[in-house]
Amino acid sequence: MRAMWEFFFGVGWLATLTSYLTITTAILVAGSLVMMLLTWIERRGLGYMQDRKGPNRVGPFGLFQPIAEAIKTITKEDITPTDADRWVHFLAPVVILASTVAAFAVIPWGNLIPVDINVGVLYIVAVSAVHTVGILMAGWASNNKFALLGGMRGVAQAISYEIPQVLSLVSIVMLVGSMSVVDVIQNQMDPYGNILSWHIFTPVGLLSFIVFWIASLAEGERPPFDNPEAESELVAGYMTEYGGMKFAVLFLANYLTNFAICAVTAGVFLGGGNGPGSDIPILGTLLSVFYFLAKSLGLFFVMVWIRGVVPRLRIDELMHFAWKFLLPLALVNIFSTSLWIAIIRWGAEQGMGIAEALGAPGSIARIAVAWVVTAIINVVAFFLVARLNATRGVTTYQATPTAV
Amino acid sequence: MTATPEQTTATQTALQPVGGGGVVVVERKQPGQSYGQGIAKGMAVVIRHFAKSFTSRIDDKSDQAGMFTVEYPEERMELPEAYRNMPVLLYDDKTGQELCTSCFQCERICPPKVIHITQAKDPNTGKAVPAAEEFIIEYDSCMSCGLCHEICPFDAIKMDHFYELSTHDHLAMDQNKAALDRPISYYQAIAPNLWAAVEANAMKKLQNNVKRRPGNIGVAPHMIGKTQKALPTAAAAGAGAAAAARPKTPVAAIGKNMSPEKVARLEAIRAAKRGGATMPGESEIVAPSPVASGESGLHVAESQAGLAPSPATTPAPATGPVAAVGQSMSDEKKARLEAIRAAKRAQGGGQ
Amino acid sequence: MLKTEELQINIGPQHPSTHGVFRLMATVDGETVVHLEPVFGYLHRNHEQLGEIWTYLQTITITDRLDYFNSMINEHGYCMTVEKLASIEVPERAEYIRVIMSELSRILNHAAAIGFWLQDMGSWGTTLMFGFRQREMIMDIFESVGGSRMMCNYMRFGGVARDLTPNLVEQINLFLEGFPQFIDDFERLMMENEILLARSRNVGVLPKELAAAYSVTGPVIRGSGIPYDIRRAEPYSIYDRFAFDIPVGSVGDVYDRFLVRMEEMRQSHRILRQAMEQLPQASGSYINQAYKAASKQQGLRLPAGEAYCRVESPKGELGYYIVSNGGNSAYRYGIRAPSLINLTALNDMCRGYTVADIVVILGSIDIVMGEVDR
Amino acid sequence: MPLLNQGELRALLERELPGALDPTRPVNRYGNVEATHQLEVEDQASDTMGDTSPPPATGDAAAERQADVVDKEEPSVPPLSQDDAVVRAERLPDVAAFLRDRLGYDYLSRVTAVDYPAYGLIEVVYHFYRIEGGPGQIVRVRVPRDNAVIPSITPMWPGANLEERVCYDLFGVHFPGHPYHKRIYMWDEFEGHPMRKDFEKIGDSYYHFKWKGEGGEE
Repeated sequence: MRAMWEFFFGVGWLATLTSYLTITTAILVAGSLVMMLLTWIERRGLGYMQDRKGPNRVGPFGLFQPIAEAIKTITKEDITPTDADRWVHFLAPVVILASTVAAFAVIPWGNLIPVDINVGVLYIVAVSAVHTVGILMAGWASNNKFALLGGMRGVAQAISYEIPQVLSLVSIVMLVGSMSVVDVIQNQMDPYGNILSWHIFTPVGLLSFIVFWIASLAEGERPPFDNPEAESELVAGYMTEYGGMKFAVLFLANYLTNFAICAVTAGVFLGGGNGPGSDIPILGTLLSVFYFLAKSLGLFFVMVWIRGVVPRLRIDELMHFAWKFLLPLALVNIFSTSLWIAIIRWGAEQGMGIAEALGAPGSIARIAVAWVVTAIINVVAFFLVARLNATRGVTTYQATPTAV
Repeated sequence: MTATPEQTTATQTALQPVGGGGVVVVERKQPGQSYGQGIAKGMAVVIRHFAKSFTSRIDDKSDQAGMFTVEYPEERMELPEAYRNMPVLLYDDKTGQELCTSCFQCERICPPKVIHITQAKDPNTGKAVPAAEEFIIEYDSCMSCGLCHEICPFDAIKMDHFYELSTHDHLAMDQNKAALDRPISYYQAIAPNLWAAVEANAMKKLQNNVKRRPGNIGVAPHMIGKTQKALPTAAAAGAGAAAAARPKTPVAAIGKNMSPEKVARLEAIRAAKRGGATMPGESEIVAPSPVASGESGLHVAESQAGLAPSPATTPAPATGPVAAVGQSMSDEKKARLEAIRAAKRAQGGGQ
Repeated sequence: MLKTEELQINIGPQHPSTHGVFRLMATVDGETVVHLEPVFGYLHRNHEQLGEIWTYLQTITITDRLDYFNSMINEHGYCMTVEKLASIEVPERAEYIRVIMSELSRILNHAAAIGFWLQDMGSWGTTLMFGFRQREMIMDIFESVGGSRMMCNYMRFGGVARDLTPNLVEQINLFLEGFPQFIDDFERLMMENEILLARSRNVGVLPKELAAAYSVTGPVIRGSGIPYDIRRAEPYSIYDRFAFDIPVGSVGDVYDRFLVRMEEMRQSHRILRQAMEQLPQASGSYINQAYKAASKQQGLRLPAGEAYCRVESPKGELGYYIVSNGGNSAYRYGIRAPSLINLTALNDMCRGYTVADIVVILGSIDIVMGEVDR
Repeated sequence: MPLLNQGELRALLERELPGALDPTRPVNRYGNVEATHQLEVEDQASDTMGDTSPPPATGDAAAERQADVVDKEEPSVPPLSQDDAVVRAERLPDVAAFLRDRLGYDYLSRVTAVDYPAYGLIEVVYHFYRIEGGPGQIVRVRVPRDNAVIPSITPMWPGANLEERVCYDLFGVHFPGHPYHKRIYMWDEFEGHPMRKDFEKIGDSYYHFKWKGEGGEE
């Protein structure tokens, strides 16, 4: 990218600047186009799941509906509630959107890689933590009780689900050895390109996929974890006092977060971008982008599917679920990943003499043994934690009956 | 989930039903054994519906999955015969004679009191004639309960199947006789069996009523010119000519039991109509052809177009200056309204 | 100790899940409810005085607007009270048609109520859409019988306004054929859903002895374990000819009420099956011939005296109390609205639970504001 | 528990709770009823003997009704029922407790107030039923219209809470001892009780709206 611009300007720093600009505009444009596609998938998909058609009036199959919505939200009056904290109210959507878009810097679209930094995964998780600050700002600044409650819930939920999310990524990073997202995808690239090499198909990868997926559902406030913006009880949670342009920004940020989550999941667990024929020079990049988008939108459809089925978790049950179900699973998963690595890669000098008997590092026998060991540990852990949670259950309140 | 029928406490014995069946304790799902299968089952159901809604449509009442949407303006649900939305008056296609003999039954039974009838007078003898001079229904507060349809002894007022009534002008909703008339063939098209049941009785009563109606009294306004059969009575020609021109000042009918407020209210509506009467195009409203209910344009839509001043055209003269007078307003309210109405008329006239 | 202060939240009158214009002033400590105070009157239109101004026939049209989900059952109750006072005899076929329409209305109400309740709980309308599909099918039947989908104005004193045509009977049978599959589908979708169990188990518990004292009725009292159903306690019309069970809960929480409503839909289907088989074929006897003409109905004058009749509406015990002075309209026309009385226990059920639970508990009581505010 | 009819109930109450029953003098069609509280209410004041004209329902609606219902002679006043147990106001809680604990009527279905301006009193009707089923019992309390005070049974029967508030709001019957004695439907500053027969009806204000709505300035 930089070489191309250098040819035009011949001046070093100007070329770098322009190349950065082109990449960011490309990401922003592609991001919002995909966001529009996501809203369309959500409304049409949910419609068909409920035996009804989704929007089909604006454009063929309702494809221009998101555009109509964008125009509507942008032209709506943009009010700031009286004696609300004006600047914080204005800045909240900016903070939320900024943190979401920043995460796209590292996500490769198939073979097109915006930038490849060697702490890619850590960067994604760090940037998405800023998202929580934005929610609290929005909740607090709207001077509305429902918004305050929504904001508080949003923060509590985001913090308590970041930890299992990060820990599940730790086991993948251990597996791959490097934190760069590109290396993670590379690790799943098998010489003869079969899909069995994806992370999701190893027991370790599967459990971390489950934990990561559920935790990021909560991170992106998707049902069953859409407490911060709970329609039925908090009217619209922290978004209650936002209208017009600011609501459009919040809405865009919400869907971009969901897309980022699907993209990261596709990349880390489903080998984003690589599939049969993705390594041919020119056509390959196109194919890889197609694979990447197919996987991400497929995962988004699963999000919509879950939205069509499950009711919302109460905020305290949500906390129990995070700390008492996901976190232990993530820790157990890290333990079983270490076993997996020890069995497959280590030899005598690392003190794993007995593994030598099974053959050279990375041999089929070793992989099989590793498979069996980690599968047993993970399955036992899953049922044990589920049983423990069920018996002690959620604390129930017993109301004291008095006349009203 | 089969509920296990079992008798619980002794109280059930007193509840022993004649027809059989007892008390069933619903079976609660035991907590703890499920690891997400419940959600998985739910997702299976939803994805089955997702797939089926592409392939099949729900047509009859027994299938349970498939596309259910009826795209309204293009596809329409066909309405059952008994469907009732707004009352309309019937008149005979051939002779144009309206079935209504202004017996005031429907006015009396109407719960929200929206029907106003004035009995027609024979212009030369001044005697009451079994026909309606003015028949006004305020469509905006009629709740389509159908009681008028049931009580009318002459089957003159029937419930229509027309529901596209939206308008932004209350006044346009005061439907006078010209707008309410429908040919019998139209009602026969939308409700064949209902009409067949009452046709014989209705037509017999119409015949002997027509005999007592001189001239064009009972004829639907827009059918006055077009009646094929010449009226038998000799006076028809003379009276016909007089009545042909639109009745200039409607004769103040003395209703059998008109309470003062009702007279005032009628006066107000008539004033409103007179204000609107000068509208071009209002009187030549062609009766809708007896075609499926969807297409039959309600006069309010057409006359409404004439009345409502669309911004683009030149400022049409003010629509009816005043609406119905308060049904049971105390006197000083009426006096004040009278003063304001006069002011409005002056302002309206000046334009 | 950290000084915390309670928050006063206004849920309603304009709120997505108060099922109408109903306001709850909730005092909340953090997310836990300390005290709830319901505020009524936003939809009050003095329905009872209308009944005293209009004649008995005209009042039928406004009884549809009480609990606008079950216009058929409202009319059934009102007509029975007037018939009891005027001692009008109702022919067999009319009784069967009335029971069929009431039970269809019960299925309609429960399908919609469960849909709304799950919508309050956060499931994005899937169950609501499935429930509404059943409601649409039943409303088509009401439309072809009564003339309008919700405000049917179908029942008259001594019977019903219009007879069941053969293709209508066939329409009802078709609906009954497809209904069990809907219920199984509905249960598979929601019954074992872990999140629904977590959200509704041991939430909004109304203990058995308190339920009787609060004189709540319908699925709320049956959910608490008391088998009180007027179709069985004081059988009216011809309900004593049908074999059906009364579903009863054991704990009295929100989950039990959900299960009771699901089971009641099955029982209504059972009653409908039996009623359709035993439907007498006498053609003209859809109404007592003496009162067939509308003018007879309009001119009906009840002897001086009073009557109180109770009907089992899906929301609870719907009672009509008419005092007549021998004239053409009631001297006093009073209604016992089940939704209003069921709300007395709301504060007691919600105390100690979180804001999210208030909405779920209110949904499980299933109120309709037309009936509460009258 | 044996099912009782009204006569047996009255006899039982007479025996068990002396002084609970309201000593109702034989009331002719338009006669008066001795005030329940032995207040010095002159008989003449509430005596409408001989005055057979209907309660003067003021406002245009009455005239409206006259005009509309053709064959309706003026509305007479329904006679007060004799055979039910008519209880004195202050003994109501005891009778209610008696009914629930001793006779097993543990379910209060309905509390209704009925206004009889012709007799100068408001009658509050309580319907009691049994949870196991079967016919119920009716208990009546008659209080003078100007100060209608009945001790509240909400402490014993929480279910009567909202019903009593409706009676207070629409009929003006006060229930001392009620935990939340406020209007239920009307806003608190509303004067008057709408369901009383002598409440001035302002007719159908819809037409004003309709007229005002068309830009006519009031």
